[in-house]
Amino acid sequence: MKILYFAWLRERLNRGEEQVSPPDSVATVADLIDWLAGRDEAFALAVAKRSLIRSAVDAKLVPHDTPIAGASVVAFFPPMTGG
Amino acid sequence: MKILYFAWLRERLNRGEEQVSPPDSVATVADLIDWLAGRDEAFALAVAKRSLIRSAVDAKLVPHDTPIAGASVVAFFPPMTGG
Amino acid sequence: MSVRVTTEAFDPGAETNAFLAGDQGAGAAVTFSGLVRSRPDDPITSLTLECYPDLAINQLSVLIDEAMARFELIAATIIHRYGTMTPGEPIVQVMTLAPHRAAAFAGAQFLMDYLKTDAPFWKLETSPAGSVWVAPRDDDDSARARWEEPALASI
Amino acid sequence: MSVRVTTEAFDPGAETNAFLAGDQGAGAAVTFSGLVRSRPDDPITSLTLECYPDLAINQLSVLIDEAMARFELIAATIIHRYGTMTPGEPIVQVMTLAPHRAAAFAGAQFLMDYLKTDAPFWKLETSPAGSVWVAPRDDDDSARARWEEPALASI
Repeated sequence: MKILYFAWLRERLNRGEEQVSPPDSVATVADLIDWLAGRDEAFALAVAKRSLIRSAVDAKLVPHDTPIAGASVVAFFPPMTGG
Repeated sequence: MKILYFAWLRERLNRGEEQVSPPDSVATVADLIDWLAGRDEAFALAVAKRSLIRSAVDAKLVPHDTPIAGASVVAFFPPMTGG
Repeated sequence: MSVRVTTEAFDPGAETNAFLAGDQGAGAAVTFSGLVRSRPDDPITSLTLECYPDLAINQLSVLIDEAMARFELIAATIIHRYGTMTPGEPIVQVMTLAPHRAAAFAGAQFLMDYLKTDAPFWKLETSPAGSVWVAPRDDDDSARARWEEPALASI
Repeated sequence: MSVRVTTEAFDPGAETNAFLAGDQGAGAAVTFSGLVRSRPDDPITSLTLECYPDLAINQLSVLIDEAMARFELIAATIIHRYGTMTPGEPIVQVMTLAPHRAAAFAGAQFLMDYLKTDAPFWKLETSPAGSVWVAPRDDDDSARARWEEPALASI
């Protein structure tokens, strides 16, 4: 599974993407955030305020309770400021 | 005093402008309409419904109770349909 | 700000670019273009706009001053054509520039709403069946009415 | 309708003219152009937009479909640039075509309001003092909220 990071989240993690292989117990986006936070203190700090983190699964914007079974790409990013 | 007519009012009168010399008793735009109607049946018919007639004095849109003393140009026209 | 009342055709995109060239660090620009409409079920051959230019310039100048002040616009332009035009040709263009989009949109809508009822143009539609003067639309009056305030009673 | 997400600069007026060339007897066209803002009292050197293009195209496509249906638009286009730009450069352009002006204005405002909060772009402002990520504006959330309906919950 590929993970993408954007904007200040990317900067704070010092990477734009990474490959991860979470265990089957990681069922939702929220589980994935918890799992990533458990293995990386910088990530845990950056996502401490979960309400500031938006997520997309396979290029679809989704809430954190969305299942990730079968997903190829999960992206995390701050609130968007387009336009 | 020059009088201008526009749109269907111009068409119905078959003229776009004319010179007139109303007597001093013709004090307002409304008086002028009455005076013009008194001398021209086509005009009287065209302005029968006064609420459909807009007026301008010296290129300023004005209500019918506006004085015309000293005016050089008075215009009459239907409701506008710009844009 | 500027007002142009003309029988010459104008190029909508070129006008927008010329307007944007005056950008002074503003963030938002709105261009409204009004085109000669022709529906397949009710096609017209041409549209002729009659105009009283002296009054048009006076009315549009008051209107644009009001819009500049009311919406704190950085710039605004009105171009209004008259004469005979064919379907698809631009009749009118209103452009506004503001620090934020809400003001730019509101300013352009305000200008168009007043222009429809308060600018001395009259539309004559020509189709194979003949020519008819376009009647004022009731919803143009109600669109104008939503901006109504004592300050504008004189326009 | 079309969505374009690109690092290439675009020409606002040329885009408007290309859009108007598709006019099918429509009467009203609105172009909104969002430019890199720089105020004299708080000048910026450049603005960098980061983008997640795959998601941007998906989000903007859903949004434009919704706008077309909701406002019965004849056509709509969104162009959104990303990368590094200088003050005055166009970032975004939204264009709508409709039979009447109210729909063209509402469609363009709807697209911009959603685009501000729901399109995956992030702004980094660079000034002599350094670079800062632009925070979301509360009034962007309230601008979006005014269109809120169950049908849009999924966007």
